[in-house]
Amino acid sequence: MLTSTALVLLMTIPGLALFYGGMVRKKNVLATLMQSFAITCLVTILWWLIGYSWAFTPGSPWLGGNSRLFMNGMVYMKDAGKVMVSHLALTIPESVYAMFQLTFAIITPALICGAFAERMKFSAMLIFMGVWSLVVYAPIAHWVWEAGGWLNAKGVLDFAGGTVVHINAGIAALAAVIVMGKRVGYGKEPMAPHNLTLTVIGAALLWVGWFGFNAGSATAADGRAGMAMAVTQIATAAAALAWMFTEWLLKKKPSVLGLASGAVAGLVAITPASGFVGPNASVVIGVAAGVICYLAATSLKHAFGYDDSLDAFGVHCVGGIVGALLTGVFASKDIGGADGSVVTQLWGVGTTLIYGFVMSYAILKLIDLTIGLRVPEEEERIGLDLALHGERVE
Amino acid sequence: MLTSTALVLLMTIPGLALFYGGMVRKKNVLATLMQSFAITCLVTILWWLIGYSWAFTPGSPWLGGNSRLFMNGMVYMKDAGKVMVSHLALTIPESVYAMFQLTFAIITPALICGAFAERMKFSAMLIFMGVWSLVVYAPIAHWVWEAGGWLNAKGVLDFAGGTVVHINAGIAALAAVIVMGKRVGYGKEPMAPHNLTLTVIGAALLWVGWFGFNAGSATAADGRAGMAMAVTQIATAAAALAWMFTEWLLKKKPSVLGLASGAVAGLVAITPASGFVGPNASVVIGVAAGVICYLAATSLKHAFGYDDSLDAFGVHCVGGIVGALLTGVFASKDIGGADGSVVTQLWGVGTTLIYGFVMSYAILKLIDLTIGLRVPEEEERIGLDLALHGERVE
Amino acid sequence: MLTSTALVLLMTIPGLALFYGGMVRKKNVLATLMQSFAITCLVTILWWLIGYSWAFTPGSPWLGGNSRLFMNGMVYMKDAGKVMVSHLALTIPESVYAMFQLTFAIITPALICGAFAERMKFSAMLIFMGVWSLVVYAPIAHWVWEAGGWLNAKGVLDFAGGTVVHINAGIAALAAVIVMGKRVGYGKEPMAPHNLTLTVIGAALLWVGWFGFNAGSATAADGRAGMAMAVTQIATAAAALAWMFTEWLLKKKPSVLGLASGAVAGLVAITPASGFVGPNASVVIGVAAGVICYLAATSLKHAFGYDDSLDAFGVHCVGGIVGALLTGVFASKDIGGADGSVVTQLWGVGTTLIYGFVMSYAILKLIDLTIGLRVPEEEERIGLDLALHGERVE
Amino acid sequence: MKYVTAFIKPHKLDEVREALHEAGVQGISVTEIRGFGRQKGHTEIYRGAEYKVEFVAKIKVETAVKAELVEQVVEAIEKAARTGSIGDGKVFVWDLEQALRIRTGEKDANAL
Amino acid sequence: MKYVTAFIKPHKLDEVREALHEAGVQGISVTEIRGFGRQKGHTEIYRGAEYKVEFVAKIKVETAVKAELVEQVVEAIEKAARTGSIGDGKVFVWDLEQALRIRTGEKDANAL
Amino acid sequence: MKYVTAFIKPHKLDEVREALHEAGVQGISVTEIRGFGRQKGHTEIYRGAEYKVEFVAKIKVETAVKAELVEQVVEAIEKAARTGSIGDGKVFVWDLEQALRIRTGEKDANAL
Ligand SMILES: Nc1ncnc2c1ncn2[C@@H]1O[C@H](COP(=O)(O)OP(=O)(O)O)[C@@H](O)[C@H]1O
Ligand SMILES: Nc1ncnc2c1ncn2[C@@H]1O[C@H](COP(=O)(O)OP(=O)(O)O)[C@@H](O)[C@H]1O
Ligand SMILES: Nc1ncnc2c1ncn2[C@@H]1O[C@H](COP(=O)(O)OP(=O)(O)O)[C@@H](O)[C@H]1O
Repeated sequence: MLTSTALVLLMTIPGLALFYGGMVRKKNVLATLMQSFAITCLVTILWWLIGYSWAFTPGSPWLGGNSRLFMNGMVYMKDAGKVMVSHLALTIPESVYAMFQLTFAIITPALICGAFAERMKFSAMLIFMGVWSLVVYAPIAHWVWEAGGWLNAKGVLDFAGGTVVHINAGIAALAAVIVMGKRVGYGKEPMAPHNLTLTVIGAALLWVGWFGFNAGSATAADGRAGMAMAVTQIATAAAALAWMFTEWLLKKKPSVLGLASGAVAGLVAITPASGFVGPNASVVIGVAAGVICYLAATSLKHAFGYDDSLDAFGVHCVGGIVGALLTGVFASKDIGGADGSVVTQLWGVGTTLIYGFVMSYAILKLIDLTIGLRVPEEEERIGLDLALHGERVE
Repeated sequence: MLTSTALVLLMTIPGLALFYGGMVRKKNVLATLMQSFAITCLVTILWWLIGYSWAFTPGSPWLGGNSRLFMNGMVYMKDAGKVMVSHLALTIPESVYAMFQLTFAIITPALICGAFAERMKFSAMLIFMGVWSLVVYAPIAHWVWEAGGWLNAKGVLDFAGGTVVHINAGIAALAAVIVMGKRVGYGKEPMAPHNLTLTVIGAALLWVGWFGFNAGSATAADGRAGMAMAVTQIATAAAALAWMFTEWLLKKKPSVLGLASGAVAGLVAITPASGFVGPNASVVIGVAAGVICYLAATSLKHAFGYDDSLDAFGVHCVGGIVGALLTGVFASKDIGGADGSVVTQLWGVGTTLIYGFVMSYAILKLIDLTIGLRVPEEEERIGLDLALHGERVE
Repeated sequence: MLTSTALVLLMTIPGLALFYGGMVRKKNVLATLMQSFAITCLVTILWWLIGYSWAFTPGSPWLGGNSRLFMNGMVYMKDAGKVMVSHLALTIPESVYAMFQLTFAIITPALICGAFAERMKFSAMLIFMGVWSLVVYAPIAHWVWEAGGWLNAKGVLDFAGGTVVHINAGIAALAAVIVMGKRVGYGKEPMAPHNLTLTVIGAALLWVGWFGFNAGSATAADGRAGMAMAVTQIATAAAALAWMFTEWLLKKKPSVLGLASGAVAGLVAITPASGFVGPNASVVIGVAAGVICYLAATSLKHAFGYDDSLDAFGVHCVGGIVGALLTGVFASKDIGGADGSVVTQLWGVGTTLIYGFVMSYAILKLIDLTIGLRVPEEEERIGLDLALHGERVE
Repeated sequence: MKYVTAFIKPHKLDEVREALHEAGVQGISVTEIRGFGRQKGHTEIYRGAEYKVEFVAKIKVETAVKAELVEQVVEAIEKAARTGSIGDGKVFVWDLEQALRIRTGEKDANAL
Repeated sequence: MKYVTAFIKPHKLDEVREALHEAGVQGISVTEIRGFGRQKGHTEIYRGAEYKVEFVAKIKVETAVKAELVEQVVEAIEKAARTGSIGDGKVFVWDLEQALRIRTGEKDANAL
Repeated sequence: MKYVTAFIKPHKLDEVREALHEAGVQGISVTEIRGFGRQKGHTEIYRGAEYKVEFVAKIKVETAVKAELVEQVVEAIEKAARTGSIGDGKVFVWDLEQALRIRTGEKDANAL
């Protein structure tokens, strides 16, 4: 579990930071890296203060309790040989469980950044992420993963975060895109990724780290973790190839951005299913995710004309939904101890979409009306690196 | 083992991808990264379909059986508490064993890419790698590593893949170089590495990941794995310094490319020996690998005038032979349970060289005569990034 | 422990290499990467020869014995089922323990490079690091961490190397800065970091790897390791935010370099404390480290006018002292089995500062008087990449 | 023939290019340069060290045109590149002696 | 003295350099530029968004030469740079008033 | 008006810029170029393959000045850029026909 935690941290910094950082224009690369890094720090502190307690201690079906504020009472006692454990993971120290869950709480808001890249104020971003982490992420994590949460009670299956992490981040991304509007020059000026080398490194680290994500969610190094790893690997490969071949067919060239995006789409879609399905189902999930997310990030986006800069919605929300529903189709009692049901899964998906969208929209609007969400046009032109942080790459 | 698998995946993407990507010219960097990434995906799918079964299930001495096509029967059963294990690794779930072995099956073809970098068609590469993976890699892995394989029966020692991975990839690289010919402008235009920063990152990740490679091959976290790790570290350091000092002596300057290449040479050479030798032997293996691979990648290549773009043959085949033979010299019964014999090792080396070369040559020729292996000269000039993938770095 | 070792290796290459490499000017980036990489190799060989024995075997209170020269007697015996263990870590094979400790012996000298970046001869650096590793690092490690070491006997607490690693490296950095003088053009020409993307990747890998550093130092995956991980995460986040907000306040802009530097300062400061304190104390340590190191790297440096190129002294020595002393304040018997005492900690800090400074200064002076420490001014202008290594980035 | 060179703000390149095209110019060459002038650069801060970056990024546009087109061309650039704020840049005009199209060997006015 | 500037295809630089050397030119200065002309750029696609990259990478070669050399020089460039396909580029010639070698203070023809 | 172009060693840019400023020049444009001349490049070695890098990195400085300033300006550059060693570079001067400040529409001498 220590390892899994390190691997999942690797996903956000440097993994996601690079994946996103390579896709923006050169004048915004540091600002983009900074978002992932700052969120890592901010959410860590909030988790220690409040977040962990609200998400993972028993309370009401809607929210956890306050017993672990300040990570109170989690202290390890050497001489007494006493180690606190969480009721949700009896075989590991609670401090480890809290850290493992923290890495999920970190990456979720970090994913949202892809939507509003290249135009948001850093201060507004910090405030949004802080609030969102407590009033959106913590409750939804509680509903789905805490034994007393109401969606958990309903039987919603989400092994490693398809709903809690990806749909949740993806729908917040859509809200952000709607509230904030397009980048200056969108559709007119070229906004090509400045360095896909970084993006490929990032995607690779996401893949490697995801083993910690999915295998670690078994909270033990057993056969289920092994199977979670195998299906993760296979679904990811299938999705990457599916995206690549779709693009090859439609656009005449297979692109490295497509291959990498497909891999991420596959990782997203297999996440909720990973502890519940076998290899053959994982291929189906992967192919579906690759093709559908390709369409979402290209045709769907163009059809509606929104500017989801790095396709946080198109990949994470759409991929998450594909995964969550197919988990309902393929989950097998043999593997995960529970059969899946698409209807039950729809409950999870639907609630998250509605609660996540409404709350995210509200928080963003509020910030926009007070301190403002966007940098002035002139600063957007200069680039956020210089305008916000006084720094520059080369 | 989960960790080892993640580490070995890290070796190919992003490790090897960056190691190679930094050495090509800027116009080919994305295409080079794409090769490693696409091979990762392709081989994963083939492994699930056929590869694992052909390599690691009992069958004839020449090839495994068909019992694990589609990873059939490997499913984990939660309630029954049943976990399938492989007869080759009794202490871990078979799904984990299959994934660990998959990472080796991925990196082997990816290594070959160094030979034909900057000039091969992407479609031809996919076909070659797919076929090669099934008709060259799977059988050789079966011969050496499966209990009933004929080289295994002969007593050939190959702890973590000196023969199966490195000699095998290296000799295929030579075949590719011969079939495909030199890059346009080779020997006339400068073809200096465009960004050795990437290469150094890649080499470092290869080193870190190799712990998973070598220590993981003990398939348990015991004293043998510990010793495998120690000799890996020492041999790598020795080889890196040996290459660097040789270059310093002969060319007046120690280069970072030399240091990194030496480290990779050391990793290659210690691979077959890692579970069989102690620290002192590892220094000898390291120094030998550093000096000999330096000569192979410089003098030997110039003498014969072939264009092994990134020295896949010079480092992996030559380094692998050095390691395999010295394993014969130094393997000690105390450490690995078996004494080494240079003659037996020669059997392994020789068969792999012959089978590997002939088959690789044949597959490549066939592809060349049908769809063609090389991009047109004009596309080679423009660079593969734009010509094949429609993308560009900066 | 195998994993921890891989993680700590990741810290130096590529972690630290990139963290430093991104901060120098473009003409020196390869030379900077090369320093970390070459030190990794050199120290590995010396550790096998002498270092491990001098540091971690019983001997006098001042230095270890010679029983493990050439890692003699550490060999694993498969059939006998015998595994050597160190008296300092009874549950893991000694080969693993030696490798884990090696990774600390590697990163410590590598940290010093930040001080004299962009101006030192490569040959002089190799000699300095080799000697320093044996006559400064090995003894101090012995004093603090070997059961019979005199500072250990005094009760000095240093969980994962605040004193042995960071203060030690930081004070040697100061000695180097004083002996070598400023870079040509310092204070007149711009010397802005050429690529903070690399620095951010490096800082992130340092963070991820540090889990191996701090959690691994528990030499077991138990509750103490879990708590060490939790406080590492929290202190790092707190320090990063503290540095960022201090800079935001004083310089009007939060910078990504500041955020990353703060994270490193936090990692440094929590290192000695990590197995001894709880979450709340870790926040205090983090905030203190963030603010104080910011002042050290900005005001202190400007006040004295020395040229510590990448703030090896300002971050590692100052951060290490903050951490060591606060360990004295916050260490609790409950968690680490020992109460802290600032006076005892001062013994550790003081001795290291004095011994480290005097010895480092002496070694450097000696080298300067014989072969010279600095490259000629013309080579410094051209850049070390070309002048020393005959290579170039792009 | 005349040779016209303009130093302009980078984000104005597209508009200038179009304006030139409309004015009948068939080919232009563009270079990224650093401009020092009345418009001042910016400050960067790295760990407390402040670097004044004195220059401003500008684009140099150069084109050879027939003598009779030169008025229109200069005017086209002027209009397209003007924002009215400091740093809009300059246009310079020279006399050009010879021109040659490498592909065909055509000379002077025919070569443009 | 004359000043000759040529815009050529990047992979022709080596040949042009040698041709100039043979024609007696001692020094040249080379810049990477973006050319817009009859030869069109290419298209890049990122997640379905197509970017028309309008320019073609070209090399600008400039050299000051003695007046009597100018014919040969232009011809040398023409021969070395020609591939016959679109985008081969242009050569332009100006009159040059003064030249100075900074190292020695030599003037005009002696400075080249 | 005159147009002055200088090719200099990169680390001399700051000094040249200051000297020009003192000589009354208000604006300059600077490009990074590759110079081929008497000063030779360097050799790089990658795995035994030696690459002769023929060029030396240089800086091109260009500025339009009033005719009466030209002597001073050339002299200022000469002094500031001279190190006395090979590769110090050249200064070239042309006659300039027109100048225009885009922001204001000012012409010729007023535009500089
Ligand atoms: N005399 C000159 N010679 C060459 N280029 C110049 C000259 N003056 C200005 N420039 C270029 O024009 C740009 C804009 O000039 P500046 O003085 O900042 O503003 P403005 O054009 O509004 O007067 C400068 O950055 C520089 O690149
Ligand atoms: N009038 C011009 N002024 C300056 N540069 C030009 C001009 N026309 C063409 N060029 C340069 O020459 C290059 C080649 O021109 P192009 O029209 O594409 O083909 P061709 O030279 O075969 O006619 C262009 O990319 C541009 O850099
Ligand atoms: N005839 C020329 N035309 C244009 N640029 C030149 C010419 N001769 C030299 N240069 C530029 O000046 C630089 C220095 O010239 P070089 O011959 O090396 O030394 P020096 O200036 O000391 O004679 C060259 O690198 C090149 O950029």
